[in-house]
Amino acid sequence: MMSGIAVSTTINGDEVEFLCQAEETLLEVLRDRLGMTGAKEGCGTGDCGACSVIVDDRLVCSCLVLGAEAEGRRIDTIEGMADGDKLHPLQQKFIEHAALQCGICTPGFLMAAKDLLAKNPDPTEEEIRFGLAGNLCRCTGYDKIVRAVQDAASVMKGA
Amino acid sequence: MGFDPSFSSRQFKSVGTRPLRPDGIDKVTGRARYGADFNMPGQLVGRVLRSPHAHARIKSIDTSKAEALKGVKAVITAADLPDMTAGDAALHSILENCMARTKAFYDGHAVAAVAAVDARTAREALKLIEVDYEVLPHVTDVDEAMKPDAPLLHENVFTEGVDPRPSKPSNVAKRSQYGHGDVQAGFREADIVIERSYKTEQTHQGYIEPHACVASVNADGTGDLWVCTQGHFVYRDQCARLLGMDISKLRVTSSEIGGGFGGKTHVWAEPVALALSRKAGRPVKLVMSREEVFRASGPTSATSIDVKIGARKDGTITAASATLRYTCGPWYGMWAELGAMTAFACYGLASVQTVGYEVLVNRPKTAAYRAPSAPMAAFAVESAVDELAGKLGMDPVEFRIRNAAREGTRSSYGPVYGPIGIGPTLEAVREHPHMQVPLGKNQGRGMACGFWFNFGGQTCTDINIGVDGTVTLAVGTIDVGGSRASLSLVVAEELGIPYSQVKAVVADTGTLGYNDMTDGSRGTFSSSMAAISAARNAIEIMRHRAAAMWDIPADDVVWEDGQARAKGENHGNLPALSLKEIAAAAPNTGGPIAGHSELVADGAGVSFATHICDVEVDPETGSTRVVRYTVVQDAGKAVHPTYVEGQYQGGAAQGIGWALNEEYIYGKDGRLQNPGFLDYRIPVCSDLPMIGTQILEIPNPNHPYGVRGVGETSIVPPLAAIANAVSNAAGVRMTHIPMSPPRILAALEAEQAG
Amino acid sequence: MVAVTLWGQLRTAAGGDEKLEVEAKDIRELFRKLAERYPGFEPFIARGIAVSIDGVIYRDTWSKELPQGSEIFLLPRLSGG
Amino acid sequence: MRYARPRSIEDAVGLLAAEEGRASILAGGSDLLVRMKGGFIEPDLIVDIKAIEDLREIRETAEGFRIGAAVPCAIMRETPALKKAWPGVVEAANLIGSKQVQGRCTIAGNLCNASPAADSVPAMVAAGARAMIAGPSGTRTIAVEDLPAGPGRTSLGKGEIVTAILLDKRPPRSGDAYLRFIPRTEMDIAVVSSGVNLTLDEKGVVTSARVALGAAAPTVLLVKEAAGAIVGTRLEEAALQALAENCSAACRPIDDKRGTIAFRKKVAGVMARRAAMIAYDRARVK
Repeated sequence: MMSGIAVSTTINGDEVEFLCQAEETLLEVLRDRLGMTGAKEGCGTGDCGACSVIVDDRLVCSCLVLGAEAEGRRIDTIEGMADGDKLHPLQQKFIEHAALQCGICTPGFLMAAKDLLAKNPDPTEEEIRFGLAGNLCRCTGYDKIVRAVQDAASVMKGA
Repeated sequence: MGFDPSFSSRQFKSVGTRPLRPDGIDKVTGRARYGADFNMPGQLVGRVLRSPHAHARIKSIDTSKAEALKGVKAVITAADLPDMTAGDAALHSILENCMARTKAFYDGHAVAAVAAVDARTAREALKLIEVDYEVLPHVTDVDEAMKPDAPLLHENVFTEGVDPRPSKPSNVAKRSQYGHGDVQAGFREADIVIERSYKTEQTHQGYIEPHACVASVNADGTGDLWVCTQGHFVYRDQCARLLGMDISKLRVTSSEIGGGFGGKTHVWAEPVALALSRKAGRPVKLVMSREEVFRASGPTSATSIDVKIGARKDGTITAASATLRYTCGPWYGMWAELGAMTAFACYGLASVQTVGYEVLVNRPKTAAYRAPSAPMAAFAVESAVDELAGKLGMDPVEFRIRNAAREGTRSSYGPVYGPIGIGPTLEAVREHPHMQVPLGKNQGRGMACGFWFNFGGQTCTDINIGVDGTVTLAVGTIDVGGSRASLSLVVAEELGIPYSQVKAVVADTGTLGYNDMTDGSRGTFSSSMAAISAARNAIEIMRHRAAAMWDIPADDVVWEDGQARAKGENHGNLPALSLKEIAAAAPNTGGPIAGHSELVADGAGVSFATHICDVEVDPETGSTRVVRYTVVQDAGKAVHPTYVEGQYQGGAAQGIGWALNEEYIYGKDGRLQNPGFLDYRIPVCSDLPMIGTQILEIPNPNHPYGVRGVGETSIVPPLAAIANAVSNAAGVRMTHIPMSPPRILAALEAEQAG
Repeated sequence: MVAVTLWGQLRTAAGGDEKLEVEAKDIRELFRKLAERYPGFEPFIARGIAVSIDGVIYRDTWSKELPQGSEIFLLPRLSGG
Repeated sequence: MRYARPRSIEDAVGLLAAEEGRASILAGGSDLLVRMKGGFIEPDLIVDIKAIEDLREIRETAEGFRIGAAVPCAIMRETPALKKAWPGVVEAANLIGSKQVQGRCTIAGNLCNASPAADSVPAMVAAGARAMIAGPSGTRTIAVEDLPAGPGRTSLGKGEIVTAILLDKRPPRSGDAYLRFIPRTEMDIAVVSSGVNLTLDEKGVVTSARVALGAAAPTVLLVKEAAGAIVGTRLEEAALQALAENCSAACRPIDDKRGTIAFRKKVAGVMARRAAMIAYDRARVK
């Protein structure tokens, strides 16, 4: 018997429908059913932030959300962060400041930084560091990530 | 054509600048594809069944129920991976680690694997595999494992490097020894002698990307493997040998890599995926969970180290000795030996002796972790050096400057040093503003030095010049921290064209010659040497093409600033030919223009660093916060300074995590208790301050631009720098890494009670 | 003629000798002459011997020349992380 | 496994009561999905309660605050009146997990997961919070400390759901605070923690107090002797010392991968002292 759950939702502004099992997470749906491999699985238990997406303006770990819960929600992923071919200021500053080395954590960090600046356009260094504490990075030591977010904040404030 | 790698100083136009990396946009838009982001039509999901026991004989494995489950397409055990290693012990240990053969040697050791139509079926199938284990006594502690009555992992291991050869098997696989002079006499000469024992717990590289691959083997013996790796050529050779395939028939494509730090330098589950694919006749995607990465990939050694150092009142060290015991997991590796070689490498010592013991334990197979074995040895030595300086009433930097190795010093691992950078890093630290910053309440400052060998190795690159004059550089070393940009800068410099006209790619094993593993900080060092050689070969061809275009002898053509120029009085009026013009005429002057290089990059030259660290210790809880951190390291020549800073900061951050919170915690049952990022605590963003960096540039005489490797050294000093800072902040000398709050609080209370 | 110093474990394979005089122009000839003089060297050469020439370590290039008067020191072949 | 998203409490209770297999309630999911991923539980039915409007609201009435069981902790921080009245409960709720978890996790879920180291529970116990429960045999209300029955076990009957957490209005010059010890600065489970809630008279003397400890016993401890040590005082050093000693004496911690018995005993007292001082300062301000 068909045990799949039919879900219709909005991802990066586009209407999307999919079928998923009850136990499938939103991360598994994005990556394995919808081919959106921007969100990464670093741990599967909400401890690393590499799978961060934004659901109804709330930053969440997509590995701790069931696919079925996406019904009727608005989901933003890294694939929708740029405006066509124009990078978001955070994306541009992450490249300029070498705020990434291997880059596996970068999609998650960009989602978290976008959410942070949306709620606090002029954060202190400490507010940035605590705001991004849910995203692990093993390559950079975080220094250049914080500087990139500071730079992007000033650009976005100015714009 | 002989390539001369020796250094010649020059004014750089591209090298030393900070352009944006070519892979940046894909990485910030989510388009970059890592190991788990690749799929093939008809692929199956692979899952591995792992031993729940630390040590057990495998009496039988019944896979019949699993094979009968609907949707299961293949189930394999060691029987599907016959031993083709032909006496190569290192490769046999890799094979046995991929799939247990007679015994399971650690909690998490692979014993069987399935390939099924989806994850749910694969999970069910694993539960249906019945393994008959005979549980054996286990040992996980490095010192316990060395005792004569300790549970024995192998019946056939007799300690190597001991004369006469022992008659009884033991868990000590090898003893190694280094040093010179007479340490006993040296200690008698000393006014003060420090003797201390130190322990460091096992840590993991902590790369955020779990191991992942897609394997596809066809009936005709050809195969494809898409995998995150630090060396796809080495993975190809290892997988082909383990599966009995022709090397040329297996093509391995390196995906973007989500961090490696030495942990992706040999195969873990890739041969299993290939074997599953061969048996099922369909591609298989095998992705490790985070728990599997901790339980069954390659953490570094847990260690137990004794250090003894003697010095005269005038601050001269008269003798130093160390005994270093490192866990290797179930199979021998050169881990304690590397510790024994690097322990005192920063110092010029009249008498020094280091002895290393490789100890087999029921823990996962030890793999390299960024300057493998050096951070633990440096923690012990630099802590003892700091304590000795204190007892002599000398400033720790001055004491180190007085005893530092310099050109002509006999190193503690044998050879006499050429020009080296330890002195300059120490002087730079002495002058550094960080040393003048006032300290607050409960705060302390510490510093420490670090040494690492750098390596070169077999390297191959191709330069192909497009008909529009833009250049493709194909390299075989993988790019984690921006080396594609650095290598493009080198090619732009040598060809004399703008960086924007060079695009670097990491080629797969089918399209480029063999390249060694990208380890030993060799990425930029080796591939830049090969890229320069390839560029010079391309220039040689373009000189001849220009000569053909002008119809003059090639000897009358020189290459300057990206152009061919005719020299000599009777060619004076010929206008220079740009690379673009030469490329456009290529179809008529002999076909595509390319420059190849196949070489062994050698003479990497050793690397030194000195770090400064300020910490604040909460005396009521033993919690330590890093307040300020500075890295001073010699890069020879920083090709792309921003990315060099990134290596310094990343290494320091891993060292800080190792020093304060990271450790493998085993229960009495020999099972790993914290296989996850919740309780294996790597530093988070709010734990760290900004990390200051100072790049010294003392040219490496054996590289055309003076480049040295920079990737590993930065992890060596932090353990000791933080231990010394904690000692100055809280007055307790910590000898057990990580210096977790419970350990510091216990030390503080013992101090007050004592 | 070059003076070659052996590291600990290699000394036992050379019957205790620590410093040797060898007539060799490059690393290939050095290894050949050593293997002839000490059969016990064979497994070490197979597993890999690195050659330090005036402090700089060469791990693979047999054609590397051994300049007269330079310090030659044999070491196990190392790898990094 | 099946997934259901009822629109009313009655439907939710009906689904849970009717399920023969194992049913789990999904609010934030940050505990449930981790236990499922780890293979510790495989529910046959998941009842997602986030579509029940009544459970998604924070209501302030004359009697105090009613926090719906599906209200994410992030919303608690964005509710000024709640933060002003109960800073301790809100800061405890906001320490659960990362910012990504905060957008979904709930204090009711934190309570029902029954972990001895749950961050919000010591603060709720100190605050004298109560849990509203709906079930097949109607609704009932119990003190939050009576809900956890041991690590991972609750006193809820089959088909019962926590629908809200109640925080009663309390006298002026009251203040509460929550502190926990973690080795890092974020993302860790509490090694040991303490919630303190107290009320002062106009001269700044403590008239009533509740002191709770987390990760110091199989369930959150309400340490009466510790509260007694500060009632009638202005938290002079002697009173704080007695508070700390009582806490250390009362706790029955274990050695585990996060901390030792000796460490938890000592630091329990330190956390309680520091939390009491913060609560006292907050009470004086009002």
